[in-house]
Amino acid sequence: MNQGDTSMKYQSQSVAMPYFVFAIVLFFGQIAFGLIMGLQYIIGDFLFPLIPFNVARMVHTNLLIVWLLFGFMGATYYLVPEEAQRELQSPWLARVLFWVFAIAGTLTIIGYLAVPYARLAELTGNEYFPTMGREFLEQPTITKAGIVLVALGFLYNVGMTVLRGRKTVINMVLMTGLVGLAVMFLFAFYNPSSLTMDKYFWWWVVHLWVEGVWELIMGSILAFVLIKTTGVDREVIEKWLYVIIAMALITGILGTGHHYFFIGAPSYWLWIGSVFSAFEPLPFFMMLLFAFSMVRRRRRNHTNRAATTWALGTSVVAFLGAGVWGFLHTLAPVNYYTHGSQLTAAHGHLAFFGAYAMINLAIISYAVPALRGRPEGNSARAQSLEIASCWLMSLSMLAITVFLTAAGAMQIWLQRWPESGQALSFMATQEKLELFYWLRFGAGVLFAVGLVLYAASFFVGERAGDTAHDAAAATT
Amino acid sequence: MSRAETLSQHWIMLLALTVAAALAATVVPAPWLTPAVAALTVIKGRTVIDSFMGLRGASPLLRHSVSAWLAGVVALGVVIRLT
Amino acid sequence: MSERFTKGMARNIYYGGSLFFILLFLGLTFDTVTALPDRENRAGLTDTVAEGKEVWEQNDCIGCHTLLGEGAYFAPELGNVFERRGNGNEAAFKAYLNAWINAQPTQAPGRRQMPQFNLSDHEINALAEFLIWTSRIRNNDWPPNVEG
Amino acid sequence: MSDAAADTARPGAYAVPGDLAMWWFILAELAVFGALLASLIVAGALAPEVFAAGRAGLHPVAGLANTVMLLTGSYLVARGIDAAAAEGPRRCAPWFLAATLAGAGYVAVKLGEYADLAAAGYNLRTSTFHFFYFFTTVFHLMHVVLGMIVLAAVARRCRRGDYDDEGLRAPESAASYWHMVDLVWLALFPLLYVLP
Repeated sequence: MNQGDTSMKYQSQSVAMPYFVFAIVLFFGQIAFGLIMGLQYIIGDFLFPLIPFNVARMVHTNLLIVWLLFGFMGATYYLVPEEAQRELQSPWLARVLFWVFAIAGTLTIIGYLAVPYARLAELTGNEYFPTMGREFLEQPTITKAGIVLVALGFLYNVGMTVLRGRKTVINMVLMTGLVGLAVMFLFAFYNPSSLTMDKYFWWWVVHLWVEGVWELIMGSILAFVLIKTTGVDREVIEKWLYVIIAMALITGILGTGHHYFFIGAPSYWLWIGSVFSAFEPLPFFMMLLFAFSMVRRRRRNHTNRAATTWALGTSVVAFLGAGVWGFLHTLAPVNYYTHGSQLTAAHGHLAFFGAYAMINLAIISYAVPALRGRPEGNSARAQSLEIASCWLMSLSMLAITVFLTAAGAMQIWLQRWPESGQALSFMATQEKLELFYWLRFGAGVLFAVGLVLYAASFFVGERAGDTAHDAAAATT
Repeated sequence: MSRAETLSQHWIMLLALTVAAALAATVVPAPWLTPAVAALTVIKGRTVIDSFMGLRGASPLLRHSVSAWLAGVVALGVVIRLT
Repeated sequence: MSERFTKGMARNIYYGGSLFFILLFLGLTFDTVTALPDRENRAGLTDTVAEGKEVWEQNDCIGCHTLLGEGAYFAPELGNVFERRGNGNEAAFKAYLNAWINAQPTQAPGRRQMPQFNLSDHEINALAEFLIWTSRIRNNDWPPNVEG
Repeated sequence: MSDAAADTARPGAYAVPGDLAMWWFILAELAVFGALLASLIVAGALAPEVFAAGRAGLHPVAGLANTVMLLTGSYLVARGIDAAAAEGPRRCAPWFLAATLAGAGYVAVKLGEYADLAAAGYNLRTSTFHFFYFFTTVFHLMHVVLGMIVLAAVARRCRRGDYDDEGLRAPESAASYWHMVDLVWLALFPLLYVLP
């Protein structure tokens, strides 16, 4: 795979490769379990009792989080040396941590699937330090501790590289985001017996990740890809980056309040959450303007068109998913009816895919060809396939979102809106939504096809008879 | 008249209008109070925007955006109170 | 236009703005934490309720159900299940919950299935206490109706 | 770079006082304050008795004193920019420092009000009115404090001569921010203190 070719500027950037590969492998797993859940929504006893729904969901969401983290780490290892203009502090540590994280993650997923969850809790000594059984934080306490150790080693490695190298805005913002990610995760260890306290600080992990520090990571990766593919002056890109992340934090921090409406926190959060989260689409809108204006002002036509497509795509889909679909139900009087309905699921899917899956696919699309000795990108044929996969995945995810939105609207109409007594029960409502769930499942299958095409595109054009461009790129 | 003198005059006027608004709450008959205070607020705000902020000669887009903010807030207050 | 828009100013706004909102958020958090004992009836949070929360967590109930609207959307909301199924009668609710959990899975073909968790009567009682306590949290009157 | 001439309309060549980044920020701040004030107005219309009762517990003279302090601060800042335009950035330092003193007066009055209200048992959760009173005024007060820090920092650098070669960009940006804080108070004051 890597023929010792040095198309990347620093040899140690190559540690990113296993992170990217494993991220995509986990992404496949995530989608497989997504499809299983999609079917369980329609055929309730599908795979029961082998894989109960809660297990499938745990695997689906945990794989999402872990593959995104692998992607972020790979992106960091790839871009930090180039930005800092020096080799990574310790490539050896990066390789060791890859295996530690990969094995711990795999064992955890196997644990979810192999034994009942209560048994897993017992086996891992959850009773001594209970942190399990909360949405997205289902990992056994020892896995959580492992994540912290990996994060510390990772931050040390990257932090020393940045400290001893050139401190660009992209580097510093990325570091802030990664440190924030690790610090906020510490709240995963806080699990009081008071449910409201638990939920209040649980959101410090979840919301302050996805609507806080992750936006810094996303912004800096996007800025890096745009500098590389458009050749626009760094000074201009860095100014935009500052303004975007400033808006992200200014709106996102008090925007946490939109999760405090109905969990027992004081009523004033209805006002604070509504007012500040109403502005949360703003940073995503600015990111959209940013990406398109940089590509319009590009000084060169980078031959990796696929990476540019993903960079533009992530800004559009993130704006739709996080911005538009988020705003749709962020105001307290609306959220009173939409809270915890299929509408929430619709928003979650498009936002996560647009903002965080796509930014990872963008950096992978840019970095992996370079790591494989093709700085100008994959062959034209491969890129066409990859761009097609981008459209297929984006449109099918949009379709999933639209069908879930329709399901959510109908659910609210039947189950939430009428008075007690007239309202349909939860399960009776679910039966009425079956058509939408079938449509959602169909869109999910198309999405899986898109993912297969994406992965396949990296293997297209390696055989004889490739285009001249590809042959040239392979020999440089 | 120098710019410093203009600024001083505007300052004195703003202080006078502020006291007037506070007094109005005790003197003006109830139905007229909201429009009266709203009018005073707009005059004060526009003075700050044009004179102190120095937006009189600035880009019209900027000047109108800031003025529109003031007008919007005051109009909302008047409309909601009177209906 | 671009030279009138400097990077230093953008950076200052980022640092200043973030610090500003972090401080404000911490202040509000302090106030909220002060208010919570009253809003969630902390005095009623007995050891049994705390044990019920552990039962809830150790069986990953949140992986199918929602609790106060958060969780998975595969099975009904349980923050108000005490009102829906117990009609405000604690003894009736406990009996109902015990019978329901022991009857799982229903094995009705094609229907969504809840696993058999093999909970003891003691654990089911604790879970019931936890759900009763949860239903009394003052949460701005959500959900809109009894169906959750 | 804009100078004194920016205030006398020059057809075709419009200037913006200060840094454009600062103006984006100011417009964003105004948008947030606008949403807060709109919420305040709507909440007041939904519960007029609660708001009337809450307002009756406020000290009207304190509100008046607040307004006087901020207007005076704004005036001093404007004089500072005027002086700097005529004789260079170093000249704005004393005016800016005087303005931070006016800001300090505002802070002192506000803290006194909070102490009185807290002693009387009011807090963020007493009523919808008190939430809006405390939240919007604390939010605004934090802007005042930030503005004071910015003014003091810029004044210091002006005096050191850091800006001698780059015109009035930094002082004008600081001044614009301060005026924004003043402008918001002008709208907030009648809504909280004056109108029944």
